[in-house]
Amino acid sequence: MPTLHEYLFLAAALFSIGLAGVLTRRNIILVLVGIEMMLNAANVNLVAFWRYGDAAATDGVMLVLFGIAIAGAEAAVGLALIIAVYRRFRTSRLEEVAGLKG
Amino acid sequence: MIALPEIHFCLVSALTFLPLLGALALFLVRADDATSCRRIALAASSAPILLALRLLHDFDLAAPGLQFTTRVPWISFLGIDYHVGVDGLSLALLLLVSVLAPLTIFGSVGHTAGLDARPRDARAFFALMLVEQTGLYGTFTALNFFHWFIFWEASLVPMFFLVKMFGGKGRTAASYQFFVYTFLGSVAMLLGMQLVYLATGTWDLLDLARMGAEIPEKLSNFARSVGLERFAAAAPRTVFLMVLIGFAVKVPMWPLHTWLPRTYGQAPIAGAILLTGLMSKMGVYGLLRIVLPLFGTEMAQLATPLMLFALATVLLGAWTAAAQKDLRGLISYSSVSHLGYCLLGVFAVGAATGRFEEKALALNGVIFQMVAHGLSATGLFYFAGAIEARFGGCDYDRLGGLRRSAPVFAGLMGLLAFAALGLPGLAGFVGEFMIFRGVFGLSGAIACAAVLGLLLTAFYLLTMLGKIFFGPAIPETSDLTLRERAVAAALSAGLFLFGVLPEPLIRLSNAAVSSLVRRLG
Amino acid sequence: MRTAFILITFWTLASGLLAISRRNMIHCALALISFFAGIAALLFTLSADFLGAVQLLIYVGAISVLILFALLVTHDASRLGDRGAPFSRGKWSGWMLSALVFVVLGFGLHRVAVPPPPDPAPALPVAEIGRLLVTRHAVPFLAMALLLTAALVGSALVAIEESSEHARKE
Amino acid sequence: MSWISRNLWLIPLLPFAAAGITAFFPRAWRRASAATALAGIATAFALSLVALARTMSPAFAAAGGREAFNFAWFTSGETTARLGFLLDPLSAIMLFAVSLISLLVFAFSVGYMDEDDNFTRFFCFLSFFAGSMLALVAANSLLLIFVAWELVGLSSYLLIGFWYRKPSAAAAMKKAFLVTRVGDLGFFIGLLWFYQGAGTSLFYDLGNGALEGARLDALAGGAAATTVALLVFCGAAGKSGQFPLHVWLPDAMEGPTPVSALIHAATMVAAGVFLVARLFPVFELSPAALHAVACLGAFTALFAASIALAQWDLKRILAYSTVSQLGYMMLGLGVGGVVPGIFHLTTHAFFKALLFLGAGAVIHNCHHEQDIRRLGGLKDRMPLTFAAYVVGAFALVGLPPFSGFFSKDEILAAAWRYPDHCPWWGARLPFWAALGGAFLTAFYMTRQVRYAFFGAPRGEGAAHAREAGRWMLAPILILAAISVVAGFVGFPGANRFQAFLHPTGNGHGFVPGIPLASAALILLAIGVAWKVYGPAALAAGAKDPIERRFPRIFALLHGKYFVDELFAATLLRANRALGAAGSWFDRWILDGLAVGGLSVFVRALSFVNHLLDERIFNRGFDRGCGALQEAGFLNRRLQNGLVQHYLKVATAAAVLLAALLVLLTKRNGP
Amino acid sequence: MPFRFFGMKLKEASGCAKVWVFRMYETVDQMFVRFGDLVLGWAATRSPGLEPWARVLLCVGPIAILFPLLFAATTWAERKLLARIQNRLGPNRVGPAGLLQPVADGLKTLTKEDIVPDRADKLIHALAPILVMVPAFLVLAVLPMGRNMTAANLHIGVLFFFAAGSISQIAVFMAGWGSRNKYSLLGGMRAIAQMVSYEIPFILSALTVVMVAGTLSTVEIVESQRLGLTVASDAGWLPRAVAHLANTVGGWYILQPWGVSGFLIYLIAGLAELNRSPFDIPEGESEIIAGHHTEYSGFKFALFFMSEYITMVAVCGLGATLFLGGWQGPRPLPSWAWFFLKVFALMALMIWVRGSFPRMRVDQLMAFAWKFLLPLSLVNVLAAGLWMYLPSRVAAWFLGGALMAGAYFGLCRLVRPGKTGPRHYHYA
Repeated sequence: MPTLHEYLFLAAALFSIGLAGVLTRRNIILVLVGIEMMLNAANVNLVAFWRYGDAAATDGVMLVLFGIAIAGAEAAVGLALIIAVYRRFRTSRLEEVAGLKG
Repeated sequence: MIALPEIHFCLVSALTFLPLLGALALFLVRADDATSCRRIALAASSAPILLALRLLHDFDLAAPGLQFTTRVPWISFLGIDYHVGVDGLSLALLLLVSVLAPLTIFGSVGHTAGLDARPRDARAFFALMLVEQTGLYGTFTALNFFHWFIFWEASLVPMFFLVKMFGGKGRTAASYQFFVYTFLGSVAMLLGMQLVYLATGTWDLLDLARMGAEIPEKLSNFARSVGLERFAAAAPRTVFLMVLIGFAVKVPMWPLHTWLPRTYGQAPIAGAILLTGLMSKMGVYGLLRIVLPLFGTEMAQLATPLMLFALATVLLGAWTAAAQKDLRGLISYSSVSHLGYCLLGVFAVGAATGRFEEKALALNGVIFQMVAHGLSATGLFYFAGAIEARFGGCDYDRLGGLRRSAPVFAGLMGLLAFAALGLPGLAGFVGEFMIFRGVFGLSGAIACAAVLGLLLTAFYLLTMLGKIFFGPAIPETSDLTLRERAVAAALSAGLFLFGVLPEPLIRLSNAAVSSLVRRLG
Repeated sequence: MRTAFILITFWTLASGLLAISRRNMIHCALALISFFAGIAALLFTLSADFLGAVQLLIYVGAISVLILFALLVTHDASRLGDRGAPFSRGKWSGWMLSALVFVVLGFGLHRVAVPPPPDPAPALPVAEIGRLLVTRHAVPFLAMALLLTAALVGSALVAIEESSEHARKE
Repeated sequence: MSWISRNLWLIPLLPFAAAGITAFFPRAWRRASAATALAGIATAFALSLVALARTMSPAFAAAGGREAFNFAWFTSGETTARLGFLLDPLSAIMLFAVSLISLLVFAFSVGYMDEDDNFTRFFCFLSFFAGSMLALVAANSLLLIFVAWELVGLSSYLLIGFWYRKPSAAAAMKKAFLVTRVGDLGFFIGLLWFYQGAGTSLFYDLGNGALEGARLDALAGGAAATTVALLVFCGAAGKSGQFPLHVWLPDAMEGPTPVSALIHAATMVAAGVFLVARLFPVFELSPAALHAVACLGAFTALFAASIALAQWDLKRILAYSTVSQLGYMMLGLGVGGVVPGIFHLTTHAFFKALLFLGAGAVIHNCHHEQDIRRLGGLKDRMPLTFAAYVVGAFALVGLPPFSGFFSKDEILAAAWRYPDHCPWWGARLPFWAALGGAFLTAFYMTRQVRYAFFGAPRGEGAAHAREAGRWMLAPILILAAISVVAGFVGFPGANRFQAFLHPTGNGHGFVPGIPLASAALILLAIGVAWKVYGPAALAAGAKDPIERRFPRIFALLHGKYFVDELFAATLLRANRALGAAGSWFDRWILDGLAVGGLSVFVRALSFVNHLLDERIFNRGFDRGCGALQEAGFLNRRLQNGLVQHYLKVATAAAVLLAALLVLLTKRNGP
Repeated sequence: MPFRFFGMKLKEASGCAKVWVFRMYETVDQMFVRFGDLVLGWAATRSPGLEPWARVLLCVGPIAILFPLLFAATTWAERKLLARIQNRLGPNRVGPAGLLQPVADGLKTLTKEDIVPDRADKLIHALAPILVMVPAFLVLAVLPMGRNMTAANLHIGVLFFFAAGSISQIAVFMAGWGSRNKYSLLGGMRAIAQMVSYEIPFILSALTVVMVAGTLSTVEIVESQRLGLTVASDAGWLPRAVAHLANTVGGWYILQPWGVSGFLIYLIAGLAELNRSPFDIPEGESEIIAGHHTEYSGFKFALFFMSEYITMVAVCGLGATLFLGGWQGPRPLPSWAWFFLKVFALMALMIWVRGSFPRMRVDQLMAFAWKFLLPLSLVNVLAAGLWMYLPSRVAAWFLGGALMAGAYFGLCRLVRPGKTGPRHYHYA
C-alpha cells in the first residue's frame, strides 16, 4: 500500500502540471484543460485524506462529488463561453482576446 | 422501501417551491401559446395539492404546535434561519391556496386572465400566477420573520405586474397605487420588526412568540440603551402600530383601504381573485401569527379603538358597496366589509378580558370566515369576469334579466351571493356566526352594531342580483361554459360542504387556536 | 497494489505532460482523457470505487466529449493545431512558476507527518452518501441541481444562437 | 326514545332531497319533477302522521311529553355546538299541518303551474321551502331554528320572484328578504344573547336544555329574559308580518298563487308565531315582553284589517287579512299562552290555504285577472270553487260553527280575561281591538266575495271562466272539509286541543257572552257589507261605496297608511346617503386628500432632494471622481487584459505566501 | 396392503422424489459455479499464488470465449431474421441453413488487407479499434448471468456499467478523427453527439430501478425483484406453484408502472446508444458512407463490428437484469438459461425493430432525445418516487400510470413535429 505522502506528492505534481498548462498554453480550451487537471489533482487529495483518515467523515468525499458536478457545469459553461468568444473574436487564442470592452 | 415519514422534512418546502419550478418550466413553451402555458401552469399549480393532501393526512390534529418544521441555518450571524412549518393557523389557508390557485389558473381563459388584450404575454401571466402562489405558500408557512417578509413581498411583486400588464384601462395608476400603498405598509412593518429584532436578538417568530409578554419591556430597554430615554415608554406602542399598519393595509382596514377598490377594479379577474381570495388573508394571518402573539399587551390596551376601526370597516365597507354602480366595485367593497368581520374577531380576542371559549370561538371563526370568504369572493369575481367577457363591462346599467337566457349562471351566482351574505347552510354563515358569537361574549355592544353589516350585505347583494338577473331581459347572452360551470361548481361544493359540516374545517385550527388563546391568557 | 500505484503514477504523469505539451490539440485532448482515466484508476486504488466510476462517467464520458466538440467547433477541423505557436509568449515564466509551485508544495508536504493507512480499507458508504445528499447537504445539492440546469440551458442557448446564425447565413 | 324521534330529521330531509334532485332536472322533465316533489312531501306527511301518533300515545306522555334527538355540529375550544330535533305536541301538530298543507298545495300546483316554462324549477323551490319549514318546526335548537328560518326566507325569496321578469316581482322578492332580515337582526342578536346566557342553544336536553331546569333560571336573571324575548320577537314580527315589518307580505303576492297559499298564508308566516310559542318559557319569564307581543298583535290585527277594506287585488285583500290574523295569533300568544295562538294558527292555516287556493283557481281560470273590479258572476261559472271559497270566508270571519269561530273565540276569551292577571289600564284595549278587527274582517270578506262571485262578469277573464281542473279542485275541497270540522277539536269546555298541546294548563274557561257577542257582531258586519255592496256597487265601472262616501279615508287605507313611503323617505334614503357618503369619503378625503396630499408632499420633497443633489453634492463628487480617474490611468499598465498574465502574478504571490508559511511554521512529525 | 415403492410408502416416496428433483435442479442450476469452485480448489492445492490468477481466468475466460461465439450466432440470427422480415432466405450457402456463414465471414476479414489511409493519424487510427473492444468486454463483467454467476460482483455494478460504457465514445471519436476523412469525422461526431444525448435518458431509466431497489449492485437488483411470498408448508402443489411463479415473476420491475415506461425508455435509448436502426445515422450509408468505420477494413473493421454486437448483448443483458428479473424465472429452467433466454428475446426485439423502422433524420433524432425522451424519463423518475412513497400500491399504480400516460400524451402534444422546417445539418 502506498503511503499518503506518495499520493500527495503525485497530486502536487499533477496540480503543477495542470498549472503549467494553464500558464503556458495559448489556446483557451487547453487552458481549460489545465484547470480540469488541477481540479482532478485536488480531488485525489481529498479522497486520499478520506482513505487515510476517519472513514466515517465523508465530507471530503461529498466535496469531491460536488466538485465533479461543478466541474461538469464549469466545463459546459466554459466551453459555451469559449465558443461565444470564438464567434466574437474569430479566434481561440488567449492573447488575442485581450480587449476588456465588448 | 424508505420509511414513509421521511418526506416530512421537506414537505412544506416542496409545496412552496413547486409552483416556482412550474414558472421556470413555462419557459419551455412559446410565450403566446396560452393553452400549453395554462396546462403546464395548471399542472405545476395543482401538483402541491397532492403534497397538501399528504400533509393533511399526516397532520396531527390534536397537537397545538407546529408540525412538519424544517429549520436550516441560513444567515447565522443575523439569527436568520430558513424555518418553515405548519400549524392549525396556517393549515386551512394552505389548503385554500392549494385549491383556489389551481382553480383560478384552470379558469383563466381569455378575459379572465386579461389575455384578450395581451394574447402575446400568456406565458408571463401564468408565470406570475405561479410565483404568486409560491409567495402565498411561503407567507403561510414561514416561521422566521426575515424570509417570511421575503415571501410577503414576493407575493406583492407578481401582483403588481399582473395588474400592470393585464389590467383594465386604468391599470397603470392602479398598480402603482397598489404597490406604493402596500409597500409603505410593509416598510413600516419591516422597520417595526427590525426594532423588535434589535431588542430581542431573534427573527424567529416562534422564539418571539415564546417571549411574548417580555417584548414591550425589551423594546423599552432597547430604546433606553441607545439613548432614547424619552422614547422608551412609547416604544412598544410605536412598534406595535408600525407592524399593525403593514397588516392593516393588506387586509385592508378602514381607512387604509382605498387602494383596494381601484386595484380590484383594474386587475385582471384572475389577479383580483388571488387578491381577494388569498392575499387579503395574508394580512389577517399576519395578525394571528405575528401581532397577537408578539404584541398581546399592546393590543389589549388598544382593543376598543381597534374594534371600532373594524366596525367601521364592516359598516362603511357595506354601505359603500351598496353605492357602487358596477359589480366589481361591489365585490371589492364587500371584500372590505367581510374581512372587517375577521378583523373584528382578531381585535376582540386581543382584548385582555374574556372567556377562553369565546376567544377560541372567535378565532376559529376568523379562520373559518377566511376560507369561506375565499371561496365565495373567488366565485363572485370569477362571475364578474364572466359577465365582463360577455358584455364588455359589468355596470348595472347595461345588464338585467340575465336569468332568462342564462339560468345556470343565475343559479350559481345566486348561490355564491347567498353564501357571501351568510345564508345558513353555506359556509359564510358558520364563519360569521362563530365570530359574532365569540365577539358578542367579548364585546357585546360592538357585536350588536356589527350585526347591521349582515343586513347591509344582504341589501347590496340582493340589489346586485336583482339588477343583473331579474327584471325584463335587456341583453341576450350565452349561459356558462363548461369550464365556468366546473369552477363555480367546485367553489359551491366547498361552500355547501363546510356550511353543512363545519367540523372538519374547524378541527384543523382548533388545537392551535386553543393553545394561542391560552397563551394570550 | 504498489505495482499498480507505480504504473498509474507513470500513466497519469505521462498523460498529463502530454496533455499540456503536445502541439496537436486533439492529441492533447486524448491525452487528457487518458489522464482522467488515470485519475479514476487512482481513485480505485484509494478504494473509492464509486467516485472512480463517477469520474469515468463524468470526465471521460461527458467532459472530454465537450472538450473535443469545442476543439472541433472553434477550429477548422481539417487543420487542427498543426500550425502556429501552441504556447503563449510568457511560456518560460509559466513553466518556472509551476515548477516553483511543485517545489513549494513538495517542501511543505515533506515537513508534514502523515498517518499510516488504516487496514482494512474503509468501504465508501454509497447509500450513506445518497442519504446525506438529501438531508445534511440538501441545500448544496439543490444548488448544484440548479447550477447544472442553468449550465444546460446556457449551453443550449449558445447552440440556438448558433443555429440562428446559420439560418441567417443561408 | 322511539324510532320516529330518532329519525325526525328524515321529515325535513325528504323534501330537501327532492329539491336537490329536481334542481338537476332539465326543464322538460315536468312530470318527473312533480312526481319527485310529491313523493317527497307525501312521505314527509306520512312520517308526520307517525310522529303525531307517537305524541298521542300514552308512552310518550309517560316519557315526559317530549323526545329530543341531539347531535354535535362542531367543536371549538372545548365546547361543542349541538343541534337537535325535538318531538313534542307543538312540533307534531306543526309538522302535521305544514306537511298536509304542503302536500295539498303541491297537488294544486300541478294544475296551476301547468303552463309555466319553469315548472320543474317551481317544484324544486317548493320542496326546498317545505323542507326548510319542516326543519324549522322540528328543530330543538334556536340555532337550528335560525338556520331553517333563513332557508325559509331564501325559499320565499325565490318563490316570490318566480316570475322574475316582472319588475314588480323582482322588487317584491328583494323586499321580502330584506324586511324580514331587519327582524332577523334582532333575532340574531337574541340568538347570541340566548346562547351566551344559557350556554347552549338546545331547548331540551335531558334537563340541560336552555328551556328547562337550571339554564332557564340562569336566563331569568336580570333583564336577560326580556331582552332575549323582545329580540327574538323582532324576528318573529318580521317573518309574521307584524307592524311595522308587515310591508313585505302584501307585495309578496307577486309570486304564483300556490306560493301565496303555502308561504304567505298557511305556513311560513306562521313561523314567527311558532317561534314565540316555542320560546314561550322565556316569554313567560317576562310579562313586559308578553305585553309587547299582545299589544303589537292586537294593533296589527286591527290595522291590517282596515287596510284590507280598501284593496282591489283579490290576493292582496287576503294578504292583509293574513297580516291581521297573524296579529290575532300574536295576541293570543300574548294574552293566553301557547294554546290559543297555536290553535288559531292551525285553523287559520287550513282556511287561509283554502281561500288562497280558491283565489288561485279563480285567477287561473280568469286568465290571471286579479282585480276584483274586473271579476264578478263567478258563482254560476265556478260553483264548486264558490262553495269552498264561501266556506273558507266563513271560517275566516269566525262564523259558527266553522273552525275560525272556535279559535278566534278562544283568543277573544283570553283577551277578555287578560286584565285579570295584568293590572294595567291598557290591558283592556287588545280585546276591543280584536273585536273591531273581527268586525272589519267580516266586512272586507263579504265585500270581496260580493265583488268576485256575485253580479255580472265585468271583465273578459271572468266572462270566460270555467270550473277548475281536478288537480286544483281536489285540494280545495279537501281543505274546505277540514275547515268545516277542524274547529271542533277545540270545542269550548271539551278542548281536546288544549289537552293535547298543554295538558297541565287549565285553559281560560268559557265566557259564554263572548261567542255570542262576536257572532252577532260578525253577522252584523256581513249584513252591513251585503247591503253596502249591493247590486249598484257591483255594476261595471261603479266606484267603491266607501270611496264615494269617504274619499280621504279610502285613499289613506288604499295607500296602506303610506308606511312604505315613510320607510322610503327615511330609512332607505338614509341608507343611500350613507353609501354615497362612504363612497365620497373614500374618493375625496382618503384617496384625494390623504393619499393625494401625501404624494404631493413626497414629490415636493423629492424635488428639493433633486436640487440638492444636482447643485450641491454632485459638484464635489464629480471632482473627486475626476481625481480617481487620473489615478486609474497609472494602474492601467498592470491591466493588460491577458488572463494568463494575471494568473501568473496571482500564482507568484501565492507561491510567495505559501513559501513563507512553510518556512515559518514549525516542522511537524518526522 | 398399501402400495409400496422401493420399500417406501407413497407419501415418503414422493417426498424423496421431490428432494431428488430439487437437488438435480440445484446441480444443473449451479453447474458452472461448481465447476469454477473445482478449478479454484485445484489451483489452491497446486500453489497458493495460483489461486488469484485462476480466479481472474475464471472470470475472464468464459466471457472471452462465450461472447465472441455469441457474436457470431447473433450476426447469423440477425441476418436470418431480417431476411425473414424482408421475405427472403438470408444466408443459406455455408453450412446447414447458413450456420457456418459467420465462420466464413471471420475468415474473410482475417485475410483481407489492412488499409491505413496515407495521411491518417496512424497511432490513433490503430488504437481506436482496440479501445472500442475494451468497454464492450468490461461491461459484461458486472452482469449476473445466473445465480452466483457474476464475474465481478461490484457494489456499484450499474454505475460501473455506464461508466465503462462511456469509454466507447472516445474510441468512436478516435476512429473518426484518426481516419482523416471528412465522412469518418462527421460520422464520429454524429455518433458521439447521439451517444451523449441518449446516455441521459438511458441512465435515468436505469436510475429508477436503482432508486426502487436501493442498491447499485446488479446482483442485489436481481434479488430485489424476487417477491417473498410464503405458503404454508403443508399446502398443495398448486398454491406452491403459484407462489413460486409469483415469487420469481411477480417482482419484475417491468410489472410496475414506472418499470414499463422505464423499460421502454431504456430500450429506445439503448438502441440509440448502440447506433442501431432506427438510430443508425452515424453510419447511415446513404449520407456518410459508413461513418467512423469508413476507413477501416479487415480485422480492424471486424473488431468494430464485434464490439457493436457484444455491446448489444450487454445492453440487452442489463435490460434483462434491471427490468426483467435477471436470471429469476420459474423452475425448471436453470437461472442462466433464463438469463440468456431474456437476452435473446430482447435481441430478437431489437432485430425486429431494425427490420421494421425507417432511419430517423439527424435533427429528429436530437429533438427526440432532448425534447421527448429526457423529460419523459425525468417524469419517470418522479413516477418511481411516487411508487416508493405512496403507501397504497393500487394508488401508486393508478397515479404512476396516469402520470406516465399524461406525460406521454402531454409531450406528444407539446413536441408535435408540426410542419417540417428547413433542415440544418451542423456536421454535414
